Amino acid sequence: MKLIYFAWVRERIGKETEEVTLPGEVRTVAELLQWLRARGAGYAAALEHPQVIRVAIDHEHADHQTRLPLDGEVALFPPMTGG
Amino acid sequence: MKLIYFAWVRERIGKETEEVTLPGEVRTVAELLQWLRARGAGYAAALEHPQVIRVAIDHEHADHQTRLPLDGEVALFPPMTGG
Amino acid sequence: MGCEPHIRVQAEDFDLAVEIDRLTDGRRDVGAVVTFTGKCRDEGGRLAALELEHYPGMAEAEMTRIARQAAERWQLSGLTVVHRYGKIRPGENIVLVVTASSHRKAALEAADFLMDYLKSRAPFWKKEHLTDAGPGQWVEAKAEDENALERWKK
Amino acid sequence: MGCEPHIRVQAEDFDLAVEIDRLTDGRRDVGAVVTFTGKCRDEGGRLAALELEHYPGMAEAEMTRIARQAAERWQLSGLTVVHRYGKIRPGENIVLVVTASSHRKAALEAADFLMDYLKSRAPFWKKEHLTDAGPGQWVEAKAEDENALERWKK
Repeated sequence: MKLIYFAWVRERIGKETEEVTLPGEVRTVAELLQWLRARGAGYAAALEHPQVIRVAIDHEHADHQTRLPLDGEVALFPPMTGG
Repeated sequence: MKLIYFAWVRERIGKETEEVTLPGEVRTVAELLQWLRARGAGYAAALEHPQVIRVAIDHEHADHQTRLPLDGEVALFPPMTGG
Repeated sequence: MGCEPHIRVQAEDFDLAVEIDRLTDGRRDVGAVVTFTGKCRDEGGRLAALELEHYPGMAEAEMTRIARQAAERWQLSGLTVVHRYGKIRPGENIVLVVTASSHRKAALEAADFLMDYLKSRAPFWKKEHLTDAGPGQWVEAKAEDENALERWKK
Repeated sequence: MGCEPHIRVQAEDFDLAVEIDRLTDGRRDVGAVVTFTGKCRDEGGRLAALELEHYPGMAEAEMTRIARQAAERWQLSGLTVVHRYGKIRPGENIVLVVTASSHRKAALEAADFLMDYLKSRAPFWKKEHLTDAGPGQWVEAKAEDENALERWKK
Protein backbone atom coordinates (compact mmCIF):
# COMPACT_ATOMS: atom_id res chain seq x y z
CA MET A 1 0.00 0.00 0.00
CA LYS A 2 1.23 3.50 -0.80
CA LEU A 3 1.18 6.05 2.01
CA ILE A 4 1.49 9.76 1.28
CA TYR A 5 1.85 12.57 3.83
CA PHE A 6 1.22 16.33 3.72
CA ALA A 7 2.03 19.51 5.66
CA TRP A 8 3.20 18.94 9.25
CA VAL A 9 2.41 15.23 9.09
CA ARG A 10 4.96 14.99 6.27
CA GLU A 11 7.48 17.18 8.10
CA ARG A 12 7.28 15.20 11.34
CA ILE A 13 7.42 11.78 9.70
CA GLY A 14 10.28 13.07 7.57
CA LYS A 15 9.18 11.62 4.25
CA GLU A 16 6.62 12.42 1.56
CA THR A 17 5.60 8.92 0.65
CA GLU A 18 6.40 5.28 1.32
CA GLU A 19 5.27 1.76 0.41
CA VAL A 20 4.21 -0.43 3.33
CA THR A 21 3.03 -3.98 3.71
CA LEU A 22 0.43 -4.09 6.45
CA PRO A 23 0.01 -7.01 8.84
CA GLY A 24 -3.32 -8.81 8.51
CA GLU A 25 -4.82 -7.34 11.69
CA VAL A 26 -4.54 -3.74 10.38
CA ARG A 27 -7.85 -3.42 8.59
CA THR A 28 -9.20 0.10 9.27
CA VAL A 29 -7.82 3.63 9.04
CA ALA A 30 -7.77 3.83 12.87
CA GLU A 31 -5.73 0.61 13.05
CA LEU A 32 -3.32 1.97 10.42
CA LEU A 33 -2.72 5.13 12.47
CA GLN A 34 -2.07 3.05 15.60
CA TRP A 35 0.30 0.75 13.72
CA LEU A 36 2.22 3.70 12.21
CA ARG A 37 2.69 5.39 15.62
CA ALA A 38 4.83 2.44 16.73
CA ARG A 39 7.22 2.84 13.80
CA GLY A 40 9.42 5.59 15.31
CA ALA A 41 9.63 8.94 17.01
CA GLY A 42 8.69 10.94 13.88
CA TYR A 43 5.52 8.88 13.38
CA ALA A 44 4.68 9.15 17.09
CA ALA A 45 5.05 12.95 16.93
CA ALA A 46 3.01 13.25 13.73
CA LEU A 47 0.21 11.00 14.96
CA GLU A 48 0.25 11.97 18.65
CA HIS A 49 -3.37 13.16 18.42
CA PRO A 50 -4.84 10.73 15.90
CA GLN A 51 -8.30 12.33 16.10
CA VAL A 52 -7.04 15.46 14.29
CA ILE A 53 -5.52 13.49 11.40
CA ARG A 54 -7.52 13.61 8.18
CA VAL A 55 -7.39 10.70 5.75
CA ALA A 56 -8.04 10.19 2.07
CA ILE A 57 -8.18 6.84 0.31
CA ASP A 58 -7.53 6.97 -3.42
CA HIS A 59 -8.16 10.76 -3.51
CA GLU A 60 -11.41 10.65 -1.51
CA HIS A 61 -11.96 11.73 2.08
CA ALA A 62 -12.47 8.79 4.46
CA ASP A 63 -13.16 8.59 8.18
CA HIS A 64 -11.19 6.58 10.71
CA GLN A 65 -13.66 3.69 10.73
CA THR A 66 -13.27 3.10 6.99
CA ARG A 67 -11.84 -0.31 5.99
CA LEU A 68 -8.57 -0.02 4.11
CA PRO A 69 -8.51 -1.20 0.50
CA LEU A 70 -6.28 -4.15 -0.36
CA ASP A 71 -4.13 -1.87 -2.47
CA GLY A 72 -4.16 1.83 -3.35
CA GLU A 73 -3.05 5.20 -1.98
CA VAL A 74 -3.77 6.30 1.57
CA ALA A 75 -3.01 9.93 2.44
CA LEU A 76 -2.60 11.35 5.96
CA PHE A 77 -2.70 15.08 6.59
CA PRO A 78 -3.78 17.82 9.03
CA PRO A 79 -7.11 19.63 8.69
CA MET A 80 -7.09 21.54 5.43
CA THR A 81 -6.55 25.29 5.23
CA GLY A 82 -7.16 26.11 1.58
CA GLY A 83 -9.43 28.72 0.10
CA MET B 1 -43.51 72.81 -5.05
CA LYS B 2 -41.76 70.85 -7.79
CA LEU B 3 -43.29 67.50 -8.73
CA ILE B 4 -41.31 64.96 -10.74
CA TYR B 5 -42.59 61.69 -12.20
CA PHE B 6 -40.89 58.50 -13.37
CA ALA B 7 -41.60 55.37 -15.44
CA TRP B 8 -45.31 54.62 -16.02
CA VAL B 9 -46.38 57.38 -13.62
CA ARG B 10 -44.58 59.83 -15.93
CA GLU B 11 -46.04 58.20 -19.07
CA ARG B 12 -49.63 58.25 -17.78
CA ILE B 13 -49.51 61.79 -16.44
CA GLY B 14 -47.86 62.83 -19.70
CA LYS B 15 -45.18 65.07 -18.23
CA GLU B 16 -41.85 64.68 -16.50
CA THR B 17 -42.11 67.51 -14.06
CA GLU B 18 -44.31 70.43 -13.06
CA GLU B 19 -44.56 73.22 -10.52
CA VAL B 20 -47.71 73.25 -8.40
CA THR B 21 -49.11 75.49 -5.70
CA LEU B 22 -50.93 73.34 -3.19
CA PRO B 23 -54.09 74.44 -1.35
CA GLY B 24 -53.60 74.75 2.40
CA GLU B 25 -55.49 71.55 3.25
CA VAL B 26 -53.04 69.36 1.29
CA ARG B 27 -50.47 68.65 3.97
CA THR B 28 -49.39 65.00 3.60
CA VAL B 29 -48.20 62.81 0.75
CA ALA B 30 -51.53 60.92 0.84
CA GLU B 31 -53.43 64.19 0.51
CA LEU B 32 -51.19 65.22 -2.38
CA LEU B 33 -51.96 61.97 -4.25
CA GLN B 34 -55.68 62.47 -3.70
CA TRP B 35 -55.50 66.09 -4.86
CA LEU B 36 -53.53 65.13 -8.00
CA ARG B 37 -56.05 62.42 -9.00
CA ALA B 38 -58.69 65.09 -9.48
CA ARG B 39 -56.52 67.02 -11.95
CA GLY B 40 -57.40 64.96 -15.03
CA ALA B 41 -57.68 61.57 -16.69
CA GLY B 42 -53.90 61.03 -16.93
CA TYR B 43 -53.44 61.71 -13.24
CA ALA B 44 -56.39 59.47 -12.38
CA ALA B 45 -54.90 56.63 -14.45
CA ALA B 46 -51.42 57.07 -12.96
CA LEU B 47 -52.65 57.25 -9.38
CA GLU B 48 -55.57 54.80 -9.65
CA HIS B 49 -53.99 52.56 -6.99
CA PRO B 50 -52.31 55.10 -4.72
CA GLN B 51 -50.98 52.39 -2.36
CA VAL B 52 -48.50 51.19 -5.04
CA ILE B 53 -47.08 54.68 -5.64
CA ARG B 54 -43.66 55.27 -4.11
CA VAL B 55 -42.65 58.76 -3.04
CA ALA B 56 -39.41 60.60 -2.43
CA ILE B 57 -39.10 64.05 -0.87
CA ASP B 58 -35.91 65.90 -1.75
CA HIS B 59 -34.22 62.66 -2.93
CA GLU B 60 -35.19 60.58 0.12
CA HIS B 61 -37.83 57.86 0.34
CA ALA B 62 -40.93 58.93 2.27
CA ASP B 63 -44.16 57.15 3.19
CA HIS B 64 -47.68 58.38 2.51
CA GLN B 65 -48.15 59.72 6.04
CA THR B 66 -45.17 62.06 5.72
CA ARG B 67 -45.94 65.77 5.95
CA LEU B 68 -45.02 67.67 2.81
CA PRO B 69 -42.27 70.30 3.06
CA LEU B 70 -43.21 73.90 2.39
CA ASP B 71 -41.00 73.85 -0.68
CA GLY B 72 -38.80 71.30 -2.40
CA GLU B 73 -38.98 68.38 -4.84
CA VAL B 74 -41.53 65.60 -4.49
CA ALA B 75 -41.12 62.58 -6.77
CA LEU B 76 -43.79 59.98 -7.57
CA PHE B 77 -42.90 56.66 -9.15
CA PRO B 78 -43.76 52.95 -9.31
CA PRO B 79 -41.90 50.36 -7.19
CA MET B 80 -38.27 50.32 -8.29
CA THR B 81 -36.80 47.61 -10.47
CA GLY B 82 -33.10 48.38 -10.53
CA GLY B 83 -30.20 46.07 -9.84
CA MET C 1 -17.36 54.57 10.42
CA GLY C 2 -16.27 52.23 7.69
CA CYS C 3 -14.68 52.93 4.34
CA GLU C 4 -15.98 55.62 2.00
CA PRO C 5 -17.89 53.90 -0.83
CA HIS C 6 -17.30 54.59 -4.54
CA ILE C 7 -20.68 55.26 -6.16
CA ARG C 8 -21.30 55.89 -9.85
CA VAL C 9 -24.36 56.18 -12.08
CA GLN C 10 -23.43 56.16 -15.75
CA ALA C 11 -24.60 55.27 -19.27
CA GLU C 12 -21.32 53.66 -20.33
CA ASP C 13 -20.18 50.16 -19.44
CA PHE C 14 -17.80 49.51 -16.52
CA ASP C 15 -14.56 47.53 -16.41
CA LEU C 16 -14.65 45.07 -13.56
CA ALA C 17 -10.86 44.58 -13.48
CA VAL C 18 -10.31 48.34 -13.12
CA GLU C 19 -12.86 48.52 -10.29
CA ILE C 20 -11.20 45.64 -8.41
CA ASP C 21 -7.76 47.23 -8.83
CA ARG C 22 -9.10 50.47 -7.38
CA LEU C 23 -9.94 48.64 -4.14
CA THR C 24 -6.89 46.38 -3.91
CA ASP C 25 -3.86 47.99 -5.59
CA GLY C 26 -0.98 48.44 -3.18
CA ARG C 27 -2.95 46.90 -0.30
CA ARG C 28 -1.75 43.92 1.72
CA ASP C 29 -4.68 43.68 4.14
CA VAL C 30 -7.40 42.54 1.73
CA GLY C 31 -8.22 38.83 2.07
CA ALA C 32 -11.42 38.65 0.05
CA VAL C 33 -12.88 40.49 -2.93
CA VAL C 34 -16.42 39.77 -4.09
CA THR C 35 -17.94 41.12 -7.28
CA PHE C 36 -21.57 40.90 -8.34
CA THR C 37 -22.38 41.78 -11.94
CA GLY C 38 -26.02 42.05 -12.96
CA LYS C 39 -26.59 41.56 -16.69
CA CYS C 40 -29.41 41.93 -19.19
CA ARG C 41 -30.98 38.61 -20.24
CA ASP C 42 -32.93 38.08 -23.46
CA GLU C 43 -35.67 36.07 -21.68
CA GLY C 44 -35.54 33.24 -24.16
CA GLY C 45 -35.24 35.57 -27.17
CA ARG C 46 -38.27 37.68 -26.24
CA LEU C 47 -36.25 40.74 -25.24
CA ALA C 48 -34.32 43.05 -27.60
CA ALA C 49 -33.21 45.41 -24.83
CA LEU C 50 -34.00 46.90 -21.45
CA GLU C 51 -34.29 50.63 -21.11
CA LEU C 52 -33.26 51.82 -17.68
CA GLU C 53 -34.73 55.07 -16.43
CA HIS C 54 -33.32 56.61 -13.26
CA TYR C 55 -33.84 59.58 -10.98
CA PRO C 56 -30.66 61.64 -11.33
CA GLY C 57 -29.44 62.96 -8.03
CA MET C 58 -31.56 60.64 -5.94
CA ALA C 59 -30.01 57.55 -7.55
CA GLU C 60 -26.53 58.57 -6.36
CA ALA C 61 -27.86 59.71 -2.98
CA GLU C 62 -29.78 56.51 -2.30
CA MET C 63 -26.94 54.25 -3.52
CA THR C 64 -24.61 56.14 -1.17
CA ARG C 65 -27.01 55.66 1.76
CA ILE C 66 -27.27 51.92 1.04
CA ALA C 67 -23.51 51.58 0.66
CA ARG C 68 -22.83 53.43 3.91
CA GLN C 69 -25.20 51.11 5.72
CA ALA C 70 -23.19 48.15 4.40
CA ALA C 71 -19.91 49.82 5.37
CA GLU C 72 -21.19 50.30 8.91
CA ARG C 73 -22.58 46.82 9.26
CA TRP C 74 -19.58 44.87 7.88
CA GLN C 75 -15.89 45.50 8.20
CA LEU C 76 -15.01 46.41 4.64
CA SER C 77 -11.78 47.87 3.34
CA GLY C 78 -13.45 49.00 0.12
CA LEU C 79 -16.82 49.13 -1.57
CA THR C 80 -17.91 50.14 -5.08
CA VAL C 81 -21.35 50.32 -6.67
CA VAL C 82 -21.83 51.25 -10.34
CA HIS C 83 -25.30 51.32 -11.92
CA ARG C 84 -25.91 51.96 -15.60
CA TYR C 85 -28.88 53.66 -17.22
CA GLY C 86 -30.13 53.94 -20.81
CA LYS C 87 -30.71 51.18 -23.34
CA ILE C 88 -28.93 47.94 -22.45
CA ARG C 89 -28.95 44.88 -24.67
CA PRO C 90 -28.92 41.18 -23.71
CA GLY C 91 -25.46 40.12 -22.59
CA GLU C 92 -24.54 43.65 -21.49
CA ASN C 93 -23.86 44.74 -17.92
CA ILE C 94 -26.39 46.63 -15.78
CA VAL C 95 -24.96 46.85 -12.28
CA LEU C 96 -21.70 46.13 -10.47
CA VAL C 97 -21.02 45.70 -6.77
CA VAL C 98 -17.48 45.15 -5.49
CA THR C 99 -16.74 44.51 -1.83
CA ALA C 100 -13.28 44.05 -0.30
CA SER C 101 -12.58 42.88 3.23
CA SER C 102 -10.02 41.04 5.28
CA HIS C 103 -12.59 38.25 5.76
CA ARG C 104 -14.67 36.34 3.27
CA LYS C 105 -18.00 36.39 5.12
CA ALA C 106 -18.03 40.18 5.37
CA ALA C 107 -17.35 40.57 1.65
CA LEU C 108 -19.99 38.00 0.64
CA GLU C 109 -22.73 39.17 2.99
CA ALA C 110 -22.20 42.83 2.16
CA ALA C 111 -22.50 42.11 -1.59
CA ASP C 112 -25.71 40.14 -0.97
CA PHE C 113 -27.13 42.97 1.19
CA LEU C 114 -26.20 45.64 -1.37
CA MET C 115 -27.89 43.80 -4.23
CA ASP C 116 -31.08 43.25 -2.20
CA TYR C 117 -31.31 46.95 -1.33
CA LEU C 118 -30.32 48.22 -4.78
CA LYS C 119 -33.12 46.11 -6.31
CA SER C 120 -35.88 47.58 -4.14
CA ARG C 121 -34.60 50.98 -3.03
CA ALA C 122 -32.41 52.50 -5.75
CA PRO C 123 -34.59 54.66 -8.06
CA PHE C 124 -34.23 52.79 -11.35
CA TRP C 125 -37.01 51.39 -13.54
CA LYS C 126 -36.68 48.90 -16.38
CA LYS C 127 -38.79 49.02 -19.53
CA GLU C 128 -38.75 46.07 -21.87
CA HIS C 129 -38.11 46.45 -25.60
CA LEU C 130 -39.41 43.37 -27.36
CA THR C 131 -37.78 41.56 -30.27
CA ASP C 132 -40.97 41.55 -32.33
CA ALA C 133 -43.03 44.45 -31.02
CA GLY C 134 -40.86 47.41 -29.98
CA PRO C 135 -41.35 49.14 -26.62
CA GLY C 136 -43.33 46.94 -24.24
CA GLN C 137 -44.17 46.85 -20.56
CA TRP C 138 -42.40 48.24 -17.56
CA VAL C 139 -40.87 45.41 -15.56
CA GLU C 140 -42.96 44.81 -12.44
CA ALA C 141 -41.35 44.77 -9.03
CA LYS C 142 -41.42 41.32 -7.44
CA ALA C 143 -42.80 40.77 -3.97
CA GLU C 144 -39.88 38.40 -3.34
CA ASP C 145 -37.44 41.29 -3.87
CA GLU C 146 -39.23 43.40 -1.26
CA ASN C 147 -39.43 40.40 1.07
CA ALA C 148 -35.69 39.80 0.68
CA LEU C 149 -35.09 42.98 2.69
CA GLU C 150 -36.66 41.38 5.77
CA ARG C 151 -33.62 39.10 6.10
CA TRP C 152 -31.47 42.12 6.96
CA LYS C 153 -33.77 43.69 9.56
CA LYS C 154 -32.27 42.17 12.69
CA MET D 1 -27.55 17.65 -13.93
CA GLY D 2 -26.19 21.19 -14.08
CA CYS D 3 -23.33 22.71 -15.99
CA GLU D 4 -19.89 21.12 -16.18
CA PRO D 5 -17.55 23.08 -13.87
CA HIS D 6 -14.16 24.45 -14.93
CA ILE D 7 -11.59 23.35 -12.32
CA ARG D 8 -7.91 24.29 -12.27
CA VAL D 9 -5.03 23.91 -9.81
CA GLN D 10 -2.03 25.96 -10.84
CA ALA D 11 1.06 27.81 -9.60
CA GLU D 12 0.54 30.87 -11.84
CA ASP D 13 -1.89 33.70 -11.22
CA PHE D 14 -5.32 33.82 -12.85
CA ASP D 15 -7.03 36.58 -14.82
CA LEU D 16 -10.47 37.23 -13.46
CA ALA D 17 -11.70 39.03 -16.59
CA VAL D 18 -10.73 36.05 -18.77
CA GLU D 19 -12.51 33.66 -16.43
CA ILE D 20 -15.69 35.73 -16.47
CA ASP D 21 -15.59 35.97 -20.28
CA ARG D 22 -15.29 32.19 -20.48
CA LEU D 23 -18.66 31.85 -18.71
CA THR D 24 -20.51 34.72 -20.37
CA ASP D 25 -19.17 35.35 -23.90
CA GLY D 26 -21.89 35.00 -26.50
CA ARG D 27 -24.52 34.18 -23.89
CA ARG D 28 -27.77 36.10 -23.46
CA ASP D 29 -29.26 34.05 -20.64
CA VAL D 30 -26.87 35.04 -17.83
CA GLY D 31 -28.38 37.55 -15.40
CA ALA D 32 -25.84 37.40 -12.59
CA VAL D 33 -22.12 36.73 -12.30
CA VAL D 34 -20.46 36.49 -8.91
CA THR D 35 -16.72 36.27 -8.35
CA PHE D 36 -14.95 35.53 -5.11
CA THR D 37 -11.20 36.17 -4.99
CA GLY D 38 -9.25 35.01 -1.94
CA LYS D 39 -5.99 36.90 -1.43
CA CYS D 40 -2.89 36.66 0.76
CA ARG D 41 -2.83 39.22 3.62
CA ASP D 42 0.33 40.35 5.40
CA GLU D 43 -1.33 40.10 8.84
CA GLY D 44 -0.23 43.55 9.90
CA GLY D 45 3.25 43.18 8.40
CA ARG D 46 4.01 39.88 10.16
CA LEU D 47 3.78 37.76 7.02
CA ALA D 48 6.27 37.73 4.11
CA ALA D 49 4.43 34.98 2.22
CA LEU D 50 2.18 31.96 2.43
CA GLU D 51 3.40 28.68 1.00
CA LEU D 52 0.54 26.56 -0.25
CA GLU D 53 1.06 22.82 -0.36
CA HIS D 54 -1.51 20.68 -2.11
CA TYR D 55 -2.29 17.04 -2.89
CA PRO D 56 -1.99 16.77 -6.68
CA GLY D 57 -4.72 14.66 -8.18
CA MET D 58 -6.93 14.77 -5.11
CA ALA D 59 -7.10 18.58 -5.17
CA GLU D 60 -8.64 18.55 -8.66
CA ALA D 61 -10.86 15.57 -7.81
CA GLU D 62 -12.22 17.10 -4.59
CA MET D 63 -12.72 20.54 -6.15
CA THR D 64 -14.66 18.85 -8.95
CA ARG D 65 -16.85 16.98 -6.45
CA ILE D 66 -17.58 20.21 -4.53
CA ALA D 67 -18.33 22.11 -7.75
CA ARG D 68 -20.67 19.38 -9.01
CA GLN D 69 -22.58 19.52 -5.73
CA ALA D 70 -23.05 23.26 -6.25
CA ALA D 71 -24.10 22.74 -9.87
CA GLU D 72 -26.73 20.23 -8.75
CA ARG D 73 -28.03 22.35 -5.91
CA TRP D 74 -28.31 25.68 -7.74
CA GLN D 75 -29.31 26.44 -11.29
CA LEU D 76 -26.03 27.69 -12.68
CA SER D 77 -25.14 28.35 -16.30
CA GLY D 78 -21.41 28.26 -15.52
CA LEU D 79 -19.00 27.65 -12.67
CA THR D 80 -15.22 28.04 -12.38
CA VAL D 81 -12.86 27.30 -9.50
CA VAL D 82 -9.12 28.05 -9.71
CA HIS D 83 -6.82 27.38 -6.75
CA ARG D 84 -3.13 28.31 -6.72
CA TYR D 85 -0.28 26.54 -4.93
CA GLY D 86 3.34 27.47 -4.16
CA LYS D 87 4.67 30.63 -2.54
CA ILE D 88 2.18 33.51 -2.60
CA ARG D 89 2.98 36.99 -1.31
CA PRO D 90 0.70 39.52 0.41
CA GLY D 91 -1.59 41.17 -2.12
CA GLU D 92 -1.43 38.19 -4.48
CA ASN D 93 -4.36 35.97 -5.37
CA ILE D 94 -4.90 32.50 -3.87
CA VAL D 95 -8.28 31.27 -5.04
CA LEU D 96 -11.00 32.27 -7.49
CA VAL D 97 -14.62 31.18 -7.70
CA VAL D 98 -16.88 32.40 -10.51
CA THR D 99 -20.58 31.52 -10.67
CA ALA D 100 -22.99 32.50 -13.43
CA SER D 101 -26.74 32.10 -13.30
CA SER D 102 -29.93 33.60 -14.62
CA HIS D 103 -30.78 34.65 -11.04
CA ARG D 104 -28.76 36.52 -8.46
CA LYS D 105 -29.54 34.37 -5.42
CA ALA D 106 -28.30 31.20 -7.12
CA ALA D 107 -25.01 32.83 -8.12
CA LEU D 108 -24.44 34.36 -4.65
CA GLU D 109 -25.37 31.29 -2.63
CA ALA D 110 -23.36 28.94 -4.82
CA ALA D 111 -20.23 31.12 -4.44
CA ASP D 112 -20.71 31.19 -0.66
CA PHE D 113 -21.18 27.38 -0.56
CA LEU D 114 -18.13 26.76 -2.76
CA MET D 115 -15.86 28.90 -0.57
CA ASP D 116 -17.07 27.19 2.62
CA TYR D 117 -16.36 23.75 1.18
CA LEU D 118 -13.06 24.67 -0.46
CA LYS D 119 -11.79 26.00 2.90
CA SER D 120 -12.45 22.78 4.79
CA ARG D 121 -12.46 20.04 2.17
CA ALA D 122 -10.01 20.88 -0.63
CA PRO D 123 -6.59 19.37 0.20
CA PHE D 124 -4.48 22.52 0.53
CA TRP D 125 -2.34 23.58 3.49
CA LYS D 126 -0.85 26.99 4.19
CA LYS D 127 2.54 27.53 5.83
CA GLU D 128 3.46 31.01 7.01
CA HIS D 129 6.76 32.64 6.04
CA LEU D 130 7.47 35.42 8.49
CA THR D 131 8.96 38.81 7.69
CA ASP D 132 11.60 38.57 10.41
CA ALA D 133 12.06 34.84 10.99
CA GLY D 134 11.74 32.82 7.78
CA PRO D 135 9.52 29.72 7.62
CA GLY D 136 7.09 29.63 10.53
CA GLN D 137 4.00 27.70 11.54
CA TRP D 138 1.39 25.90 9.49
CA VAL D 139 -1.86 27.84 9.55
CA GLU D 140 -4.31 26.09 11.88
CA ALA D 141 -7.76 25.19 10.67
CA LYS D 142 -10.49 27.19 12.39
CA ALA D 143 -13.45 25.52 14.07
CA GLU D 144 -15.66 28.25 12.58
CA ASP D 145 -14.70 27.10 9.06
CA GLU D 146 -15.74 23.53 9.84
CA ASN D 147 -18.91 24.79 11.52
CA ALA D 148 -19.74 26.88 8.45
CA LEU D 149 -20.47 23.64 6.57
CA GLU D 150 -23.42 22.90 8.88
CA ARG D 151 -25.33 25.74 7.25
CA TRP D 152 -25.51 23.76 4.03
CA LYS D 153 -26.65 20.43 5.49
CA LYS D 154 -30.36 20.81 5.06
